[in-house]
Amino acid sequence: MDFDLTDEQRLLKDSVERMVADRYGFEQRRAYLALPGGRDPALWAQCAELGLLGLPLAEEYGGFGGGPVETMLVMEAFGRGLVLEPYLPSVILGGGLVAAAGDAAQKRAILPALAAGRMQLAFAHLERRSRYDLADITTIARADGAGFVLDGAKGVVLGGDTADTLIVSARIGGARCDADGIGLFLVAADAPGLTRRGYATQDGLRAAELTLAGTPATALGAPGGALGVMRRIVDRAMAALCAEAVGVMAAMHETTLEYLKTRKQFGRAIGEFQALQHRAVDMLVALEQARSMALFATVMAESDDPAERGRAMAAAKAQIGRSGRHIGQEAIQLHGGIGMTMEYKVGHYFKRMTMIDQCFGDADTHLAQLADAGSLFEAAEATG
Amino acid sequence: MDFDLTDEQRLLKDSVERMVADRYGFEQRRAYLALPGGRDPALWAQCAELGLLGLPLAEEYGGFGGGPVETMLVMEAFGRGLVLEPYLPSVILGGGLVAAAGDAAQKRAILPALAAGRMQLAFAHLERRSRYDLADITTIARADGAGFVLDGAKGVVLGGDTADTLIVSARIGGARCDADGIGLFLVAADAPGLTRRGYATQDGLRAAELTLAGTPATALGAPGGALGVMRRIVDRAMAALCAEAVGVMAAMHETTLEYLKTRKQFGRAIGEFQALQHRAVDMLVALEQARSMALFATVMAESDDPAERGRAMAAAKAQIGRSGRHIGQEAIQLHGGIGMTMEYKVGHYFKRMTMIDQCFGDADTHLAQLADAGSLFEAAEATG
Amino acid sequence: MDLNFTPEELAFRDEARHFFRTAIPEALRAKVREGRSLTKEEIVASQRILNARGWATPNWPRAWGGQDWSPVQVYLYQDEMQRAFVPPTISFNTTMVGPVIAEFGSDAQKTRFLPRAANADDFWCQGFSEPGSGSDLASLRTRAERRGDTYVVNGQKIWTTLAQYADWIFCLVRTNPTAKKQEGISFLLIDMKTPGITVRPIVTIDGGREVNEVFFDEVVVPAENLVGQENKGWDYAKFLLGNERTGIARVGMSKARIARIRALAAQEIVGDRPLIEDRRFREKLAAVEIELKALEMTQLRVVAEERNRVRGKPNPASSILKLKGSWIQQQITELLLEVAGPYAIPAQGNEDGSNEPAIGPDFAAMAAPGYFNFRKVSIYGGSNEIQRNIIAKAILGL
Amino acid sequence: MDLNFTPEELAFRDEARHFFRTAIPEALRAKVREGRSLTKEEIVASQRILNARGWATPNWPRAWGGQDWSPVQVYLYQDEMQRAFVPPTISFNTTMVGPVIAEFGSDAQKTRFLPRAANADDFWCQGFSEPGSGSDLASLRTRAERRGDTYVVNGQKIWTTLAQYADWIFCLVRTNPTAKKQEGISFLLIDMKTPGITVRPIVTIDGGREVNEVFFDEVVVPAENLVGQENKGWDYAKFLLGNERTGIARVGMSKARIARIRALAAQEIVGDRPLIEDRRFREKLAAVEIELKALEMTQLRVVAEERNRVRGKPNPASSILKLKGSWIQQQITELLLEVAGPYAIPAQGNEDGSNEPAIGPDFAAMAAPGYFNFRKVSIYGGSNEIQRNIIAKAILGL
Repeated sequence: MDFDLTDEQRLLKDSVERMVADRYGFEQRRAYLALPGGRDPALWAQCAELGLLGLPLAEEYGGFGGGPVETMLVMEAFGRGLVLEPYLPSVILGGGLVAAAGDAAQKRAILPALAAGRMQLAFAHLERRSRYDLADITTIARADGAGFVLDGAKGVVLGGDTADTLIVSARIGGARCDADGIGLFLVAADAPGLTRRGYATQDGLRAAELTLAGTPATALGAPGGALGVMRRIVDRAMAALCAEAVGVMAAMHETTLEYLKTRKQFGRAIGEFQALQHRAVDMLVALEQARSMALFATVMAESDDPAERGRAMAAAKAQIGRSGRHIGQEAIQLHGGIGMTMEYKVGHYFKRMTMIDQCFGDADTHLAQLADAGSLFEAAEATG
Repeated sequence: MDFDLTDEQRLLKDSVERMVADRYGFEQRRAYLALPGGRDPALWAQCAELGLLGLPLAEEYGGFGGGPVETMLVMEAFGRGLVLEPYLPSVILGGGLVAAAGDAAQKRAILPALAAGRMQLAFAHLERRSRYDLADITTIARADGAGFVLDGAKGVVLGGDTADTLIVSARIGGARCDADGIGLFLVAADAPGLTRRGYATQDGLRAAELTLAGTPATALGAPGGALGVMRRIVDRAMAALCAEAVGVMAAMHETTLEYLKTRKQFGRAIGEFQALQHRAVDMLVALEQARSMALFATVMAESDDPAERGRAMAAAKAQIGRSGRHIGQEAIQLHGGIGMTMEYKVGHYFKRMTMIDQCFGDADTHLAQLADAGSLFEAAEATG
Repeated sequence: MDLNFTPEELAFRDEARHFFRTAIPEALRAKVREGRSLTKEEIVASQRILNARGWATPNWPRAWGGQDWSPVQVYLYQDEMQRAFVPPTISFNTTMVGPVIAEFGSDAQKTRFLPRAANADDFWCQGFSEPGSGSDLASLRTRAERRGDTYVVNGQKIWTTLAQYADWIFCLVRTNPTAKKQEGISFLLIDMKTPGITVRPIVTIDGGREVNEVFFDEVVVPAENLVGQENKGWDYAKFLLGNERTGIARVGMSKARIARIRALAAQEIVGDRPLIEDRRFREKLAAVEIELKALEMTQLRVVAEERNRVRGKPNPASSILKLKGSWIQQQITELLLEVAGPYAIPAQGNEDGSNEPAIGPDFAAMAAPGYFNFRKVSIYGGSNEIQRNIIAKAILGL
Repeated sequence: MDLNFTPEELAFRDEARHFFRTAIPEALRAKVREGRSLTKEEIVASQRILNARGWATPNWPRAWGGQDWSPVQVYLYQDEMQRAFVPPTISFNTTMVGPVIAEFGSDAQKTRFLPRAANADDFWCQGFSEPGSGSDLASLRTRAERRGDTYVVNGQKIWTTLAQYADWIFCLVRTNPTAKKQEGISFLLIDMKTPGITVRPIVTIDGGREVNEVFFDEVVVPAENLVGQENKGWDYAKFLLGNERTGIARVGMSKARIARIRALAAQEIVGDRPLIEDRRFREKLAAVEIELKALEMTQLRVVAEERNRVRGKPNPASSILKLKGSWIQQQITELLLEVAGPYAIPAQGNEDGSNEPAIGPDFAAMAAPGYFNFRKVSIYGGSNEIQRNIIAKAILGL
């Protein structure tokens, strides 16, 4: 067991943190949000230059073969900076799905472009009623010559407003929540019959609603049994989100400490009041527990045992959700009025944290899943 | 709406509080606990003299016709004193069942004796597997001439070690958890085939395990449909327990405040530390919420609508359980080591509070019941 | 002791219930129900309907349009008003400056201001907090200097709710900078149109514009606008804060919001069943309902004690109502967030007149903004930390 | 970064797992599992089995029987020992007085005391707290006056765990009453058989006798029993308290207790189904497991940092382990209480040799006493309030 970073990992961490420090000051970020599309395309190019967009991809596709630890380092730094780039939807989800499900030609066509920043992906899985169930799909794919046509609607497609290619989950068979009969399909952003309505999300990121009406599509790999790969890549995305959340929480905690040390009331810094000190301590404990579970999620993200991996991700996401809500609410409360304003940074972190909880299942949803899935601990009795 | 006590109620409150103050000092109580049977029979006689044993009974049976408010006043004072007398099992449960289910002759035979302190009752409903379900009964009643014989076992019969007559729930038909087929039976303490094993409970009260092997018994009223009356009287007992719990919690809170004001560390009273002040405030809030719900239980205890009454009792018991656990744990914590000792009063309150939660369903059990039973609030939309 | 309402009280409740649900337009109540912001015109229109019946200011002295209701009636009025999602009256008018002027103002002030405040002809706002004076309100520094028949005001206020709508502001200002901090403060009424006043909006994290900064630069105020005595303003502020505190728990509104969540959760399908059939969700709802029922009883206990209370003297029990009431209100916003699920994520306008169809279910648009916005209820009006300090001192004697 | 154990570490874990489950008699482990008190003989017997293998004092210097294990090995040793319900070694011997003597004691003290402490030939107890000195430990007043070659000790200690079993007590005593409070304290070893020592039991709310008062009346102690320098005792106490803090979270024990609750809940029938099938109960169990898994990872992070840590210097992260670890331990006792249900109510003896059959299910007898007893874990060894003060100061800089 070894918690130390390798030299390469340390370099990566430093360069991402430097980019975030240089380019993601509060006022800079505010300026990006005011741009059309809510972000500065130059930063995406910079991510490509730093090698971040190909980080988790295999070297043969222009990637760096990075694993969950590398992703964790990037995402935690992004969390601290409240980075607006669609890294999670395009690189982690989109790139992950193509690498895992695509055939050789698809990988060659898409992944190098993704790594170079020439192409952006998004994963359209959610529907009006599906909430957090990846198998709850009513969008239909019908074979049409060599390809498919899709009919249906997808919602809250993260990064979906500017993606060049959308990866859409759809049914080639089975009933609404069946595990079987699901395929993944590539849809070009300018495909006929595709309408998309892009919008900002509560935390300043972007998403889109899609409608598909006889929209031509290509199957990503062989359609039918895609649920397993969807789960695997979404689990990986959840681990990444947990790492991002740790960055967000750490920033909220630091900001709160700074405020406690500088804000004066009744003739002294409010951080001298013991009741507030103890609450800052409880925030720290929640943060450390969250950091530990983000590490756990990182360790388990590539497990080949879907049940074990599922338990770990449910546990991590639940912990992140609880710690995040606790830390976020306390951060606002301890700041008082100023924390409620858009002019001050803590509220932006609070909003991002809240949206992370709404992504891929909130804390209680995952708690319920874990409760049904058995114990997190293997039985020691097995040996000896 | 009027929260004021009547003159009679105020008199009752004063006299019970006086008795508790005079006779239930910490050292006095400790002395009672050391007696055989764990209490002083003289106090039971004093309860009879004060009219407490007949308080909720009709005047024609030597009672005073008191209602839930009167019971609340007595029980809250008993809670403050950690009174050891089997008032709940004998008067509230036992007397309540006889008055509600018995025929005229049974009432005449039992209730005046109960009011006068000449007879003690207990209600044997619980079995090894029944937990908090009053209908979960396997004890069998078979008709035998004019009477019945009972076979089975009953557990944790509160006050069951010294009761003269036991009221036993048993099946004349139906399967284990069926609502129908349940009867109540009077069993004399010296009946053949009855074995009882008396013991102290964790909070210093008394209970007993019973085994019934061909034990002769008399039906209390017509057997078969007793579940409704059992629920009604147990609901009444829960309201009484809630009131007792408020007395226990109030005493814990006061004791804690007293300790915070007198205990010195780091050169000052620990009550000057803001973190502890705020926790004492949160205890108060929990206490006031519990007091409010005990009042609500009192108001609803005699409702003729079993569903409405059931929701109210579930809500009250859940609140009492949660507030009680919070206040109890904080009382111990804020006392530190001394709170963990039998030499100091707060731990005794803590133990009683814990046992109240284990009686007739703990907080989460009642929360789950309420969740299944619908809203606590009537719809305002009904009118206008 | 009889904890049931009397037949008279029940009749009053039904009358109020009927009035609120028929006299106040459904469109207005729908906006409150959905948690959307009201325009100034809507707020004023609603208050005028109430005032036409004498129900905008029931807590005022009879001579100035009050109702002499029993505490129970006041409670029922508030409860039914909230449960019907009636837009609240402008609290600065009806529960703050109005009662202060009625108690401490001159006859001229009463005649000039009270009827207009009741009818929302003047829209008032409150100038108490300052950037350096939040919880420690008495450390405020906005200065009012006496020059002849006028005061000249310089300084800055912050968190001024709805200043953008306001015609008048009542301010705490420092008139004696050398006295101890509570003793040099006066209570001044200032016309918002006076030259030298600048209002700067503060956008809150829900995207709303509720609060503002208000700057005073050589603002000349006639001395006749001083309420009561110079340097006694702190007493009037305490009177104001101690007034009308039972409504602070907002029990009626929370009941209505829970009922709405039940209805929404019955429509929201998870897998093959409505969310309301999910036991975990129902238990969370039940847990909040229990606390709310307890708070309602606590509030009734406080109401019952109102009879014996000195008017204007703060009742520390109101701090308990504020603590628990704010917690419950915030919990309810979290439940709504859960009902919205991933459809809480899109940012949708809170404004009227958008032609875009809603993304996801209609209610979802306000789920996250409501959650964000309601973090304020444990901050504004005396933070929960200040409430705990008050209780520790005033009730527990610590 | 590689968060998996190495093959060598896994092999060590399996070796430990096997040893603890075969070498320590099942009857002893069953008593720990059930939460019953051990006799002195049982504690001593268990420690001697460990010591025979050199596993009673792995944390000691190699020269005095330590193991030079890596922090990961120490962690695995503790985890497996706790998961197997092995009776803990006498912590006063192995993690308190032993390391202090090894670090600061004279050679004569080392030779005399260390081997006997390792083998439980001497049973030690700790004389730190006093009635007036709980959280404010440094305000202690027990006085040791130098008279020739001896100290004469007068005063009183409290909360002295297992003093009734002890052969020796290590005490903080005041040797300079005029110095600042931390600076006049010495660390003294006292034979419990010395005349003038009286032990008075304190019965705790679980009915157990774990703690005592110890009175010192003109107790004469040879000066050679002073550890280190006079008036430097506070430094040694800090060393002692900063030592061996990763085990404080008791993660292994909590894992084992949760596994036991799962097994019991599978047997306990509610209505027609085992309690473990109740979703609400399972969610509570899952919630505790998540916190425990997170704490395990937190502990491993602290363990990984141990390599770079100065020996004996308190690591404030251990306060986090203590806070969360105690909370989890207490939650688990509440879950057991829930499994026991109404059969938690009877008071049944915690002693051996009762001939009475259990009332209700076997495990239920210790459910309430366990809940009562474990309230101590957030009080003893530095209350959670003190831990929060430490973190606020040492980590947060507040």
